[in-house]
Parts: sequence; structure tokens; C-alpha cells
Amino acid sequence: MTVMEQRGAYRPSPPPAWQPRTDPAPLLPDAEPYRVLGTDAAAKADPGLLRRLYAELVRGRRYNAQATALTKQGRLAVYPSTTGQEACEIAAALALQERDWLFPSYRDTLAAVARGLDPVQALTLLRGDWHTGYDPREHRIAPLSTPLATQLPHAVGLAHAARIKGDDVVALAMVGDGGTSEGDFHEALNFAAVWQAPVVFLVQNNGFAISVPLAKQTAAPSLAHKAVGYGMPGRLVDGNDAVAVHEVLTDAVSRARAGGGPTLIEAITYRIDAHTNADDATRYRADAEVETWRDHDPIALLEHELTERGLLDEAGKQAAKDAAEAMAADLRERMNADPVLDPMDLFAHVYAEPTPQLREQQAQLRAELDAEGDMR
Amino acid sequence: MTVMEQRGAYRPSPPPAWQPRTDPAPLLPDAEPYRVLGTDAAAKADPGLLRRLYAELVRGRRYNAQATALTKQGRLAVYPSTTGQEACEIAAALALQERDWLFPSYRDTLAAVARGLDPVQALTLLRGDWHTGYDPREHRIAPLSTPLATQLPHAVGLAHAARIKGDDVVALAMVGDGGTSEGDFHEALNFAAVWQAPVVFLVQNNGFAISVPLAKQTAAPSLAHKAVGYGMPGRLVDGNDAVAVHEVLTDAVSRARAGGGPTLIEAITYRIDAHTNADDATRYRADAEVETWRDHDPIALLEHELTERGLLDEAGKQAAKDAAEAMAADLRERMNADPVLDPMDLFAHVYAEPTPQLREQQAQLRAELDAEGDMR
Amino acid sequence: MTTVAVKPATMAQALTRALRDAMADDPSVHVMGEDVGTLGGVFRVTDGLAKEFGEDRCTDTPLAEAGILGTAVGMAMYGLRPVVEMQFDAFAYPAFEQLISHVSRMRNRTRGAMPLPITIRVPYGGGIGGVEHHSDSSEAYYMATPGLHVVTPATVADAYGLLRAAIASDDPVVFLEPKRLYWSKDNWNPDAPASVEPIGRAVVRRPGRSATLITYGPSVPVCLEAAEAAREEGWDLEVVDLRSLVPFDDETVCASVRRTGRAVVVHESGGFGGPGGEIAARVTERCFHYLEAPVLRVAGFDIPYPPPMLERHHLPGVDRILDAVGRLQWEAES
Amino acid sequence: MTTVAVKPATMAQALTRALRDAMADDPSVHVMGEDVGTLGGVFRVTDGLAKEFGEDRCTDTPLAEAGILGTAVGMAMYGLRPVVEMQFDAFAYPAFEQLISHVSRMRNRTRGAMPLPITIRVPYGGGIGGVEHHSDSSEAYYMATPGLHVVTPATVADAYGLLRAAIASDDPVVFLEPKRLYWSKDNWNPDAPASVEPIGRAVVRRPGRSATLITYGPSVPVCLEAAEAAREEGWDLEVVDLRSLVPFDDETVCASVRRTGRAVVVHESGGFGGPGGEIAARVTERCFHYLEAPVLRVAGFDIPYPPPMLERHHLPGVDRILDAVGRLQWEAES
Ligand SMILES: Cc1ncc(C[n+]2csc(CCOP(=O)(O)OP(=O)(O)O)c2C)c(N)n1
Ligand SMILES: Cc1ncc(C[n+]2csc(CCOP(=O)(O)OP(=O)(O)O)c2C)c(N)n1
Ligand SMILES: [Mg+2]
Ligand SMILES: [Mg+2]
Repeated sequence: MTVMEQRGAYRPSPPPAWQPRTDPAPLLPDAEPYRVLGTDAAAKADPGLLRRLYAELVRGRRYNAQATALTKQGRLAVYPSTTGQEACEIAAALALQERDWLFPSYRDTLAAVARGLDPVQALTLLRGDWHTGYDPREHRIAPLSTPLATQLPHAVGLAHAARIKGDDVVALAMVGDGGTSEGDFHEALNFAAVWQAPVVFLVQNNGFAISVPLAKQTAAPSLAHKAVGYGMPGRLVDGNDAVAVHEVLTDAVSRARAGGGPTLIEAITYRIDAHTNADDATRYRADAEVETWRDHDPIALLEHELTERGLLDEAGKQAAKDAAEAMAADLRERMNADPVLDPMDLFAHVYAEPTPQLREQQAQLRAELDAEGDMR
Repeated sequence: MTVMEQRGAYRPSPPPAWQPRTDPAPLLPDAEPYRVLGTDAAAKADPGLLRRLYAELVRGRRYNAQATALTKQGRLAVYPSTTGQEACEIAAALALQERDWLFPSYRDTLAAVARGLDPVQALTLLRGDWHTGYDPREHRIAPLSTPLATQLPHAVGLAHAARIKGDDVVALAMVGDGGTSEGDFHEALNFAAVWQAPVVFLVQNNGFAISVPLAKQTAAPSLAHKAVGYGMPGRLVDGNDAVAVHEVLTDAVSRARAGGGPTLIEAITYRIDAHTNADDATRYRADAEVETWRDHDPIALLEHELTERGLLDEAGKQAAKDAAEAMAADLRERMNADPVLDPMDLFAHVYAEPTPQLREQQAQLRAELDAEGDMR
Repeated sequence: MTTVAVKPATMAQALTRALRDAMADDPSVHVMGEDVGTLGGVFRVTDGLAKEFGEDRCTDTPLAEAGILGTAVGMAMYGLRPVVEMQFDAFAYPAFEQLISHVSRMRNRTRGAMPLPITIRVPYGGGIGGVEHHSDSSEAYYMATPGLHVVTPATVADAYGLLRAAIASDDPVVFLEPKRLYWSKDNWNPDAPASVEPIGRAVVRRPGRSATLITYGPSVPVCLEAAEAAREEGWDLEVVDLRSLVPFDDETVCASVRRTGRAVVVHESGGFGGPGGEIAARVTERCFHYLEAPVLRVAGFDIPYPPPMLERHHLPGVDRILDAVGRLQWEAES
Repeated sequence: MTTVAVKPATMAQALTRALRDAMADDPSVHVMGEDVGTLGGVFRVTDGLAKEFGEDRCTDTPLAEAGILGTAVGMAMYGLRPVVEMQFDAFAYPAFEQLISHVSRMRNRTRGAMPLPITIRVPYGGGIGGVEHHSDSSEAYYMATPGLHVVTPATVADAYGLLRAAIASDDPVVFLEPKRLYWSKDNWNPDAPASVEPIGRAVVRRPGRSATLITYGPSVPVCLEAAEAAREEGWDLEVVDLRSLVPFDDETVCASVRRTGRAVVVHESGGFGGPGGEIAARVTERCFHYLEAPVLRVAGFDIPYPPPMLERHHLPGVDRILDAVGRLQWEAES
């Protein structure tokens, strides 16, 4: 008897397990990046928010300039600037509640600072001082993550843990366009969607991963189109439009908090400065390209809107500038001292208790330092 | 002067870099898995192809049964069966030209056998004999890959190399639904799309990764929806419909060969047997679920079509069965011998030339074996 | 006192009980990995936990090891105590970056503010007829990574005691489970109160005076067997079970070697760049003038783990151990 | 014969030339990695190659190390000879599974049918003021992986000669480039014909009679400096540059130690579970009766690589080396 005879005649039907699990349509991003500034929707934006964003952006730009200057003075080992990307950095910070967590990439010190972290603490790593200059739990800011995309699963795990514990905490994880190519990006988004974890992924597509342009990084219609493959919504936003980024992030954060699961947001922006102070961007891109982006500057966009609506006058601009200068002066001054590091700290935090092996090494270094001291 | 004043007034416009790179619509899979058998399109299927598929499927099922039986007789260390998945395995083999390459996962010995590999060679690894029982270059079948999804970047690299060399070779890479969660899946698809490599990814969604059902693996509308996130087409097909799978694969292979780039294909199927002979599937799924799939059996579907169209009579069935039995008898007999392995091979292929260290170890084992020999 | 007949438990059962007790004692303990829930793990070590504690406490994750360990990091950052299962030794490799770049360093990176109490259970080693990638001895990688504890039991009682200690530890612990001992039994009572073993202490499994066999995990029973066989040759071998590779118990090991004057390190892992080099070197540094002969090593060959039909040639067995003992320059004695 | 003044070349330049010569000699050589094309690599080692040989021969890949190494495997399967750049030591970890489970084993798995002639260039080590993850010494992981060659140059000439040999090798080679020597110079003539150095041979960089310093890569210049300084103390130190960790040149190393009777192994990598254990153990096994003192080790501490402001305390320097030499039990001599 053949298989068919065994089971009797039947009309072949679709595979029994087949029922589409979610409707893909609402998960796809719009064809155009979401914008508010320069559109009719701008008129509805809250003046208070506009002013707040403006002040923060001006301060953020000044912060970038100051940090870059500090590398030239040898006060920072290296600085990856976010000039041109301030709208993303600031909106990321402002979209969160105090109890929420921020997972910055190595570039995102500005987001941490905008969240209220002391810039000197934020820059500790880049100064060549200890790896993390602040208590992540106190500020709910994870350590800056240098290995790209590795912080994304951390954000998912933390958000998941919070939900298990019954806390309505959201995690916002930041990553670059290049970082989306890493396996950890994929695994994090998948875990987040399967667990419906309250996490928001913000990809700053600034056009480059060091020297590699987006076209060599991905062939996707947009990075936001990756979302549907995990079963989460993908959103595309003009990353230089602070109001739009803030709105999209705030929506995603609320949705996550309400149990709606994760969101992937791609913010289209541009890295105006070189990759870091050590990089020479002229090797891989034309100045003309940078110029086209200066015309789409996040601060200029906001200023335009504020001015049109009569919300910003010269005094207002001056006030923002003064506040930024004060921050810069304070940062400059405090970074101008040599931090005092205790070499014995090398052994103190490898484990809760140093192993016997580390104790021996500790004693060796102690003796060496003492001998050095004697010789002076 | 503010930023805006510096640059003169302007109307904020969209980010300059924004032009959607590819139209997402054609990359999205259809809402329903593609089917031929049981639809009007079946009438157009080539009788020769139908007969060939039928013979191969019957043989494939017999192969699965025989290999499972060999585990009970201690002749195979372990066997992951593809009973129920024969349509995918066979179509994968038949869609390729001789110069093309197949990259099987650990489960896909049947695809290799259907491509013409001697079953004894295909089962060498699972027999506990040497890791790969055949010369991959001779058969253009990569070694069975046990670490999940790791073979996918290999397929991409090989296809890319072939294109660089000017050879119109296509690589077909097979992976399970569970394997799509691995970072290597993501990285492979991304490289393939960026390089427009002539590679086809076939995901056999058989409902489970060992005990873990698809719903705990992904929240996506379908696995084929992942394709758009890389900028390649995603296709959804009824994996038990051999004609449909063959057609979809053949199309994708031709497209790749013609320089059209990679395709992701999700074939909806079901693993009728346990994960391997060592697994107890009753711990995680109900028999009733298995039963619903028996009604959608790949061989039954084909038989139905062939019978309806008068292409298969009892003699034809018997012939297919006899051929399958002959293969099984031959396999049984040849697997019934203890393979002779040379322990000295342990050192022969670690490097092109054994290191001095390995030479010492080789001498040690040689001496031990000689001593053993003396004692006998 | 009446003695009740104890039905012997396997190492796998002791591990299951350790997980269950830890989960019952501390609601922050979460078990996660591939197939650990409904199925109870491919070795059944997590059997029953999902049922007893719910799927949030014992979770079948998607199939992605970096994702498993990476999300465990985040969970630990929020105060949970994840116990992660890697299905087999070689399938822990995808999680290597998370392990090295984050798990081992987060406490240090944050000056102690953010410890990661994660236990990573890794079934390891060969001898079970496993096909490729199912029999690796990967301990050398973990030992060379500061910030990790590396622990491996050789007895049923230690399996319980050390796993409890690993889960209780505020530091990440790579907990290596010798696959071929999963079904080993001894007279450990699964129902009696059981003790937690401190991490970092080696133990003398068999006292002896002629030479010391320094070993751990799957090679401990082999060394004990070798020690028995050695009596025929007139050697009285001491067997030290390290139990913890990091931290390393120099005291116990060196006390033994100073007593016996001779030592052989035995492990399954490849010899070159394997744990034995470190052990031999540190024992020699500390006991040079007590040594009658160089510390020798008996290890797996420096080859990829062989197919099942050849693994017996690779694994260090009694003969190879006795052979090494025989090369400990006994002539000098007489 | 007229001697032309040779303008000194840096190690980075020698590496660039090695790549260029290899690509010119053999069209199957392909360079790939992050930023290796247009930018010429973050250390400019691949500078000019994309321009000269086209983007197909020197390719900026997407940012994914497992993908880079995994596709290189496929390319090698089709007969190409990929040279992969990992941007920094710690960023090679995502490719660990591909490296261990495939690159190191493919030849063995296929009984020689499918060798993988892949060179994996890894800038490694500290001393350049790099922030976290930019200064790891990861050689212990590679050494413990059978099937890989592990090579590291210490001179400009060796940078050229060994990289050529690595690319020409039919086996995978992990080619470790000491970051802090990239800008080191010596009298190597970038325009003269240059020789390929065979892999697997150590070299005596400085002959001496009192004791042997066994070292490699970034620690070679430090050891040479220490040997100079030691003359003041009356010690004449021999310095052996291993150049290849796998295969290991027991012959050269043991010949030296047998001559001097004393040895110190020096490396930047952490001591515990690091290369020094293997080296000390094997030297002791082979030279026990020649040794006046145990083989000592001077290594980095067993800690995550420290921040720039503290790295000088971590790195083995002249003082620590002399200190170890001083502990080689010289009293016994007099
Ligand atoms: C795993 C890993 N690989 C490589 C690097 C080296 N690296 C640092 S930044 C960078 C480019 C990142 O690009 P992108 O993700 O777009 O972020 P952006 O720098 O533009 O903010 C690279 C390759 C790294 N930090 N981590
Ligand atoms: C990297 C890796 N992790 C874990 C495993 C163990 N393992 C073997 S098969 C399997 C399930 C695979 O599921 P799927 O990808 O759906 O393929 P299927 O078995 O259904 O064919 C697992 C987890 C492995 N082989 N490789
Ligand atoms: Mg970028
Ligand atoms: Mg499956």
C-alpha cells in the first residue's frame, strides 16, 4: 500500500501549521523618513519642548567642540565626535524617564551627558582613566560599549528582567549603522521580539562606519526594514530633526512601557567630523558631501522653526550660548588636571575577592611602588 | 552669529542622503506559501519532473528509515532524520547544476545523497568514522556543518570567489528554522546581499529546533520576511510540495547565476521523526500535531497528482519502491562492516606538515600501538 | 542512629537538585538556554525546573549563544542571577566575545559597581562517542581569561556543592560539567541536606607517597584507577583533584608535591597551550628543590578532537599515566 | 661593492610591502576586512592596495568579524588565499567560532582534501595608550587551538619575511602584529629584494652565557634592553625571539637553555594560563638536569588590560625582567 492509499484520498491543502503570525504591513517603515521641522506638523510642536531641545543641542555641539579640543591638548586619549548628530543624542536622553536605562555605544557620551551625567565622568574612559567613570546603576546608564553591538543584548536582558520583576522600566539601546551588521544586533533584536521586551533600538545611520559608506554595509531599502524580519515595527526618522526624533522615540518608549514590545528606529543623520580626532576623513569622502549636510544641520533646523514662530530672539540665542560656554569652561578646567589613579586598583575589582594569585601580584606591585617611592 | 545666520535662511528639506536604495515591495514574500500541487498550476507541471521527484522522494524516505534503523543496530552513532522533509532535501539537490555547490547542515545528508553522493560516504561522520567521508571539492558538497548557521558565510564566500574568478557557479546553503537565530545567519545574508553573491539560502522551517517550537524562536510574520532587511527577495513555499520547492529553488538559482543576487527561501515543512534517534519528541509535542502533518505528506501530495493525471500506476509505484529497497539493502550491507580507521591519521591532516610536536606524539602513539600489537 | 540505605544518585541528578535548591532559595536565580525548559535539556539536567518554577524562571531561549549570554548580562545588571546552559562545549564559542569582552570584565570596568553573578554551565570533554564539536575540552580558553572563575566537579557530591557555590558567587563562573561523568554515581544521598563547597580548594582524593597526580574533572576517576594499578608497580600515588582551575589552589597542590617530590599533570585537553603547562610551570616555580624529576604532563594530543571510533587513542588512559610515572627518574632513588 | 644609504622602513611599511608583493605574485591573494580598502586600514598597513589591485582584491567588508572570517573560509574553499584583517585584538573575538570550529579544523575534517590557506592578521598587545579592548594579548587562545599556526614578528625584516611565509602557507596562520612596533624602524631596505622567513624557527637575537630570556613580539626589544642593562650586574643574557609560537622551536630554545642553565620567559600576555606556562613547562621537561633554577616567568598581571594611565604598571619592563633574573639562584654558583 502506498502512503496515499493508507490515508485515503484527499485534496491537498496548505501546510497545516501555516497561519501568518503577525501582519507585516504595520511593521514596515514609511517610504520617507518622518519629519516635523519644515512641515506643517511643526506648528503643533510644543514651544517648551522646542526651547528645551534647542538649548540642549547648542550645549551638545559645544560639548563636542570642547571634547575635540581636549584631544589636541592631550587631555583626552581619543574622542569620537557627534557633531551633526546632536539631535539623536539629545532626543535619546530626553525620551527616557528617570527609571529607564540608556545603553550607549562608544560614541554616545553626549547622550549620557544630556541625561545628566557629569561630562567629566562621561569622558573618563576616553581620558585614559578608568574604564567607566560612573556607577551605571546610579545613573541607569550602562558603560559605554566599545565592542560594537554587544550592548544590544544587554539592553534586552535588562528590559526583560525589569518586566519579570514587575517594574515598568524601558531600555533604550543605541548603535551605529555599521553595528547593525554584527551578529549581536540580530540576536538582540530577535530575543527582544520573542520576549516582547520593553526595549527601543535607536540606529544612528550617520552614513559611515569609520571609512565604510552605508552602501558597502547593507543593500537594504533602509535599516528600519530589518524590523519586520523580527516581528517588530521599524521606524524611519530624519535624525537631524530633533522634534521628529524625540516624538518617534517617545512613542516607542511609551509603547514598550505599555507592554507593546520593542521598536527599531533608524535615524538618518550624518557624522560631520571625522570618525575620531585620529581619523582623516578626507581619505574617504568629499568635502562637498559634508557641505550638503551642513545645510541640514539639526541646530539650524530648530533655529529656523523657533525663529519663524517667534520663540527665539537674540537674547534667547545668547542665553543658550552662554550656558553652553559655561559648561565648556567648567569641563575644560576640570579636565585640565591629571587624574590620580591608584595602581593598586588594578587588582581590586577583577573578582569580588582577589584570588591568591592576584594577591601575590598585588604584593609584587606594592613592593615595586614602595621601592620607587624610596628611590625618589 | 548663529549656525543659521552663517548659512543664510533656507527651508528645511529632507536629509540629503535620503533616497530609498531599493524598492522593498518585490522583496517581500507573498502572504501564502507558494504551492503547485493541489492547485490549478499542477496541471502544467512537467510529467518527467513529477516522476523523477516521486522516485527520489520514495527513495529518500526509505533512506531515512534505513539510517534510523542503523542507529538501533549500533551502526550509526546518531541520525537526524528528514522524514517529512524529503521534498526540500530532494529539490535542493535537483535545482543545482553539476558545477554548483551545496552547503548542507548536519541534518541534510539526504540532500547530499540525492545529489549523487554515496550514502555510505554521506553517513561517515554520523557513523563515528572520520569527520567527512568524501572529498568536498570532488562532489561540490561542503562538509556537513554541525555548528548551526556557520556554513552560511562559507557559501557566500565560495559564491563570491566563483564570481570573482568568472565562473557561473551558484551556492545553495541549507539551514533550519532554529539556525536563523544565530548571528552567522545574519552576517551571511548581509554579506551576500552587499556583494550580490550568487547564493541561495534555503531555510527548512520544520517547526522545531530540537524541542523549541518556532514561536519561541521568532516573532516574525515569516522567516522569509527577514529578506527585505538585507535587500534580497524573500520567498515562502510549501516545503512539502516538491514541485513548488523545486520551482522556487530553480528560479532563485537561475536568478543568482544570471547575476541577480541572493534569495532567501523559507520552506514550511515538518519534522515527522524525533530530532534524532536519541531524542524523545513526546516530551514537547503532541502526537495529534504530527498526525495533521501526515495528511500533508510530501509523497502523498505527489502521488495524488501523479495518480490524478494518470502518470503513476501500481507498476510505477512498485518500481519506485523496488529501487528504494535496493538502495536500502545496499546501504545496510555496506554499513554492516566495521570501518577500518588508521589511528595514525589523527596526526596526518592537522597541518600540511606535522609540527615537531605532533611528530613526537605520533611516535608515542606508534610505539603504543606496536606494543599493543606485540602483546596480542 | 539508624543508617538508611542510600539509593545512589548520578552527577546529573545532583546538578538538577543544585539548580532546584538554588531556585527555591533565591527568586533571582534564572535558568536559560537552548531546550532547558520543556525538554529539560539534552542531558536532562534542567528536568522539571520549568514546570516547578515557571517558564520565566527556566526559559527556552532562541538558538543563539551570544544572545543567551548577552541577555544574561543584562539580566544580571538588573539584579538577577542567571544560570546559562551552553548545550555543548563547542557551542559556547559563538558567545566568546560576550564572555571575554563583557562577562569577565564588567566588574572591573565599573570598579566593582556592576558585578555579574552569572553561572555558565558547559558540558565538556569527550569519551561519550560524540560526533565532531561535541567533545571539546575548552578550559584553556577560560583559564586564560582574567575575571572568570573556572570550576569543574569530579564527584556527585562536588557537582552539587560546587554548582551551589557557583550560583551563589557574585562573580561569573564557568562551570564545566564532565559529560562522561553525568551518569556516574556514588553514595551521595539526594534527599539529605547537602553542603556547598567553597570554590578554590583542591582536594586530595587519594593519599600516596611516591608521586602526585594533579588532575580534575573527567580525568579524576582515570587517575584513581591508575593509582590503583600503580600499586602493582610498587608506586603509591597521591591524586589531587583541583576542582577549581581559577582560582588555583597552589597550597594544596604544592604541599602534596613537596611531600612526594614527583608529579604528573593529567587532563584530556590538548597538551600544547593547555592547562597542564600552567600547572607544571607554577608547581616547578614553587617546588623546584623538592623535585626529583620534571613535572610531566599526560594530555590529549594536539589535534582536533577525534571521531568516536578513534577517541580512545586520544584520551589519556591508565597506561599513559603509568608510563609517565615510570619516566619520573626513579633510578636516582636507588 | 658600493653601499647605498638605506632609508629605514617601519614595520608597518614592511607589512604593506609583504602584502603588495604577495598580491602581485599570486592573483589568488585577496585582502579583506574593515576599512582596509579606501582608508588603507586604521594602521595604514593596507594602504594603496585597493587602488593598485582593485576593490575585489582588497575589500572593505561589512562590519562583522564572523562574517569576514566565515566568507574567507568559503573563498579559500574555492581556491583563493584570503588575508583577513581583524581591526584590533579584541575585535577578533566575534570570529572565534569560525576560527576554532572551522578554520583550524577544515583540513583535518576533510583528511587533507580541503586546506584553508587563510592568513588572519591581528594587531595585538598594548603600550599604545589604547582604550579598553584595544590592547589585548590574545595569543593564549590561538596557541591552545590545534590546526592554527601562530606567528609574530619582532623586527622589520621578520615582519616582511614572516608575513610572506604566512600568506604562502597552505595552513591557516594567525599573524599577530605587535601594535607598538608598527612604527619601529631598523635598517631594512624596503626596495631591495627581501627574503621569506620559514615559519617555526626561533632565532637568537643576542647571544649570552648567563641565562636565556625567551620572548616574542613586543617584548623582544624590552628583553634586549634588559640584556644591555644586565651587563652592569655582571650578567650576560641570551635573548631568544620565538617568532613562531606554533609550531614551537624546541630545538633552538632548549639548546640555549642547556647552554645557560637558566631561563626567564617574558611576555605581555597575562601569566596565568598564558603562553609562558607552556614554554616553561616544556623547557623544564626537556632540560631539567641542566637547570640551576626553575624557569621563571615575567608576564602581564592576571587582570583585564588596564586603562592607558595605568598600563605601564602592567607591562613587563626592564626592572621586572632583571628582578626575575636576580631570582635565578645565583648563590648556588659561588
Ligand atoms: C566588534 C567591533 N569590531 C570593530 C570595532 C572597531 N570600530 C570602532 S568604531 C567602528 C565603526 C563603527 O561604525 P558605526 O557602527 O556606524 O558607528 P559610528 O562610528 O558611525 O558611530 C569600528 C569598525 C569595534 N569597536 N568593535
Ligand atoms: C552553534 C550551535 N548551537 C547549538 C547546537 C546544538 N543543536 C544541534 S541541532 C539543534 C537544533 C537545530 O534546529 P534547526 O535549526 O531548526 O534545525 P533542525 O534540527 O530542525 O533541522 C541544536 C540546538 C549546534 N549544533 N550548534
Ligand atoms: Mg556610522
Ligand atoms: Mg528546525
